[in-house]
Amino acid sequence: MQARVHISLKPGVLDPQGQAVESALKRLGFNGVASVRQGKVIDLDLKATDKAAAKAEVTKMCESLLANTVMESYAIEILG
Amino acid sequence: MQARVHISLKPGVLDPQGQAVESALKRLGFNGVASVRQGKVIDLDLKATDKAAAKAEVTKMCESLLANTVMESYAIEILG
Amino acid sequence: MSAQSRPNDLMGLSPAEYDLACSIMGRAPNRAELGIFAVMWSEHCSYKSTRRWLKTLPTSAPWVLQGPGENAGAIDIGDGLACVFKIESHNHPSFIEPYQGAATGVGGIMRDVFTMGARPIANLNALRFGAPDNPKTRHLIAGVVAGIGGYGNCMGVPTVGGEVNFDPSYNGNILVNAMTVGIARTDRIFKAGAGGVGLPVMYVGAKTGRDGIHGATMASAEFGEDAQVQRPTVQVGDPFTQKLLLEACLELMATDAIIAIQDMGAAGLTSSSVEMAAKGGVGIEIDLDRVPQRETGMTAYEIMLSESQERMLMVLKPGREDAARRIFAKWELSAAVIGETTNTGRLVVRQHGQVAAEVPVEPLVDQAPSYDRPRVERPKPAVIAASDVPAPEDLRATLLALLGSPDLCSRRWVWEQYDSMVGADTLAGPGGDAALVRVHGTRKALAMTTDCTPRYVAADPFEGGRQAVAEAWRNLSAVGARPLALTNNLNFGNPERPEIMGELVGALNGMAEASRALDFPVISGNVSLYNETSGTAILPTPVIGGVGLVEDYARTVGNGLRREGDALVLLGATQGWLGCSLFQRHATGRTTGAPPPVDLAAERRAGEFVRNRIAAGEISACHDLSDGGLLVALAEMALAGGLGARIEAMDGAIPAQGWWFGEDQGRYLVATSAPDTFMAAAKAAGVPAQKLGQAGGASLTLPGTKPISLTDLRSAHEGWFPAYMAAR
Amino acid sequence: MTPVVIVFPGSNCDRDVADGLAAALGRRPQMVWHADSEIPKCDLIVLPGGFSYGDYLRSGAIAAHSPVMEEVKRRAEAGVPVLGICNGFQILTEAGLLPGVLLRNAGLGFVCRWTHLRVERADTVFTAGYTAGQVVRFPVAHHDGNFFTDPATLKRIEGEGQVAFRYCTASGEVAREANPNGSLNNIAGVFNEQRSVLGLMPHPDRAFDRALGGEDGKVLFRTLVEKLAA
Ligand SMILES: Nc1ncnc2c1ncn2[C@@H]1O[C@H](COP(=O)(O)OP(=O)(O)O)[C@@H](O)[C@H]1O
Ligand SMILES: [Mg+2]
Repeated sequence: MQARVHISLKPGVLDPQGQAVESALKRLGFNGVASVRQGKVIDLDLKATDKAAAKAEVTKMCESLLANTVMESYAIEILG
Repeated sequence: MQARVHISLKPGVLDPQGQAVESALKRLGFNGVASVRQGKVIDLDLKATDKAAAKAEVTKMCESLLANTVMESYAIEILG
Repeated sequence: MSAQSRPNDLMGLSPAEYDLACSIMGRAPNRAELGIFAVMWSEHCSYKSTRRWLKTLPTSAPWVLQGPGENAGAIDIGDGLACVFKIESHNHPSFIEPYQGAATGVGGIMRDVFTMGARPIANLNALRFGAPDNPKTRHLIAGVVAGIGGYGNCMGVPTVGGEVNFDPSYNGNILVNAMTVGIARTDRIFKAGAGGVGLPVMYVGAKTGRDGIHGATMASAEFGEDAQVQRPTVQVGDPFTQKLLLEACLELMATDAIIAIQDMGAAGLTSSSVEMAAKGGVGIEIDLDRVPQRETGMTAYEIMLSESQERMLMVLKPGREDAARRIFAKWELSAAVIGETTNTGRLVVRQHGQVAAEVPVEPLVDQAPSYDRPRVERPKPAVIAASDVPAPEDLRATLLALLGSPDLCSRRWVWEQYDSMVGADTLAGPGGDAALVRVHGTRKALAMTTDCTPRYVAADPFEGGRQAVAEAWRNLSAVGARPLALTNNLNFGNPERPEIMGELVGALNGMAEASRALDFPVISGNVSLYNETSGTAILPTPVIGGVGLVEDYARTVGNGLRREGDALVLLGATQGWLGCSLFQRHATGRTTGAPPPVDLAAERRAGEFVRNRIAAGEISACHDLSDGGLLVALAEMALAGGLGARIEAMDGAIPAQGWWFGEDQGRYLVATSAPDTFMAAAKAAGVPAQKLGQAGGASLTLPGTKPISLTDLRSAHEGWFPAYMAAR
Repeated sequence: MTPVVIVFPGSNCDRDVADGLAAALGRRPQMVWHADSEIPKCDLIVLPGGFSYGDYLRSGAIAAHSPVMEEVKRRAEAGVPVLGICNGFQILTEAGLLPGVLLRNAGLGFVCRWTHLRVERADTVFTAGYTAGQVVRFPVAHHDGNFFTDPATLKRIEGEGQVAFRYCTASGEVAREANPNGSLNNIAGVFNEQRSVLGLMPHPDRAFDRALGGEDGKVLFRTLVEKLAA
């Protein structure tokens, strides 16, 4: 079973990477860019075969390791 | 218009970050993890109002800056 | 004022403090005003528990240009140059988010130094972690080390030294103390006082967001079990922006545009504007609508208390605004005139055309609370005889175990993650007694070190305070530098507990005595209190950051044995002191008894002697004796130089364990090719000296044991850290 | 000989490299700001180490698109030698002037230490002062120095002799334990096909003074000055 975790900075937390990309894009002439935020995506290949169990397990992984919930939020997608 | 770009390492490219996450998860007792790959996600807020135009623009951004196609592939989602 | 009329949330002020704020205001403060009082009167900004004690530290010497009271201290190093330095803690944020907490700590202290007009030339860091077997320790080490490197490396400032200790008392409260050393021209040192009225106040650097609001008050509160839940937004550092800020500020400082400058650190715009006004004896008026913001809808309270990083406040000469704007635009940084100095003596904050806060500056600063908190001194521990600690059965095994222990093993895993060489002036990076960084383009070098032995301070705060200062002084002397001044970071528990206050005052008194006796004044520092988790305090940890000067860097030495046949001489008196020693812990599992006392007069004699002999070129390697005593020092010298040694002499009057592992103070082990003249000189200088043997071979040969190969020593010494971290 | 050093906003070895060149040349090289689209007449362009634009996104990626790089590419195509050290190497790969990419170090952490390098060929304007197979010592200090490319490209650059330096042991053995970052075939530096562009992760600019621990880097700067003066 495949799971995908999106980790993004919570709103309001400074995102220097996103800012740097935003100004680089603007310098390159992409003037249609209003704002950029950068996050991480973690693709997991799981042995679990049950969707709900997989989701529960990945949630635990996020809480204990993958995200620091002080500044990051996460979203889990079970791709099946 | 919101666009999301997923940037992931091409198959065959070593992913030390993913590997480190994988072994950390295993050490924490998550034995159901078969493999982990880590990628980037870039969320763009665009002024464009047309989906096709937005997609074309973001493709250009990916080719010129956001991805290094020697090692990375990208996927674009226009979220509307 | 009656309890009913006080708001529920006093933002950390005590009821009495709140009432005082009301009487200063002549009315109840609004939310923004209360926030201003709360941060300015927090422990972090007001030093209310320590102010009266800090005043007792010696702070002057002919070479001191700036003592405590500005963003950093400064000393004269000749040729029209000043060395500017300070240490600062970022303990709580680093526990919550180790990477960002440590990174922004490093960013903050560098800002303090370049605010003074100095280009940072080196960083150091003093770290304390919990027990290695605590489940959080690895993760915290990994994050903190990466964060320190991440920020310093990107700024292009070499990280050249520091220390790492482990103790269970830091399990829930690690210490991350960062020190920066910089160089300025003596005639271009910048200060915070905004002298003059009607002058433009300019904001420069990164935009303001809702980062770390109330960080200053958090740094002044104890951690409870719910720390994970209650924490405020973490500050994220942007070292790239700060690199730009550094270059832009130095470029502007080279002109005559700046009258005063103050970084926005703890308590952000509030403390920077209040400090500039108070030091300049003026009022200040700012319009928050003009503050560059990266979020919308921020309240006055939020803007005033935001701890967004990489920002500065400056008072400019009228008419120089455009020149400043041009420089900041070149570096792609925000710059905006947000107000001006006034003759009202008040801080007036406007937003949306209305007065959002108005506070009289002088009483806010001068009437800040200062407490003489009750304190108790702990009884002095008994002195333990060396013979009361069991002798090692196997010297070789004991040495290997000590060298391979978390306390004494190599910190290479840590410092290889720091760029210690950027700038091409690092003459001696991590791994020596003190780091040496060349003053660019000259023959001069600055020596720098951080030191503290918390187990000594815990056993006897006064002796431990003296020892920390003496050890820093000794480390500088050991490379051949003349120690000039120190900065200190007082990391203690909750000062409202009399035994903690007793520790703090004891340590401070000890520090004061030692710095006076060694002519080693205190020019800057920082206090971090409430380092407790659920009522258990950390070991008292007054970290000393010392700086010394070498006139000609050719006349310095390292601690590695390099010359076959050189005689090894032990300087200083050995009694075999095992109380509170690492050997005692190894042998018995505990440290008890009195820590080794420091004889400050003997310390000074030995240090001056060593320095003179190094300058005379008579010493080829030198190492001070500290944790683990003589045998550990000898092994470290052998490993550093890749050359073994044979020891023949041993003092028969001292039990073997005391001789090899005693932590008697004021001692050095040196290698010299002319032992006879050297011994005679030591005698003339009144410094005890004993010839022990000579350098050579690929192992350590000690009386009565099989040779211990350097290969075995090295794998013990280098093995622990990487193996421990790999098990993450 | 007229070298220029390109300065990006986050460069931090620009002074180190300028000092190295100045010691060999007897005068300071000219510094060119990244936002300039003109480069004065010169016969060597150096891209120094540092964190050009904070190294956000990917090391060197944003810098590779700065205004000055268009001109650097034109000059390189016209045959002007270009030297990229550390972040400069990363920029050159991102700009397409050198093959491959520099991935995150295999150990994940930043690594700063002295390394031994084997000089692969001595018939270039950069390396003529060394002998082929010679072992030199330069420090590395980087987070992304793990040289990677697809197998076909690797085969090509090996076949064409485009490898400039390899991490090795003190005795010159190209061994795994001598590799600080996991780079393919222990590659520490590569040339373009014409061998007029060199990128390397280790810092010759930190190895030109015995007081700093070594001076093997001096030779590289001195050779450039001699060769290009001729
Ligand atoms: N333990 C100490 N010993 C001497 N001076 C100290 C100590 N703690 C703080 N100081 C001095 O008090 C002043 C204010 O410190 P601090 O608020 O930490 O500065 P900043 O706001 O620049 O971070 C500084 O000049 C600092 O050097
Ligand atoms: Mg300050």
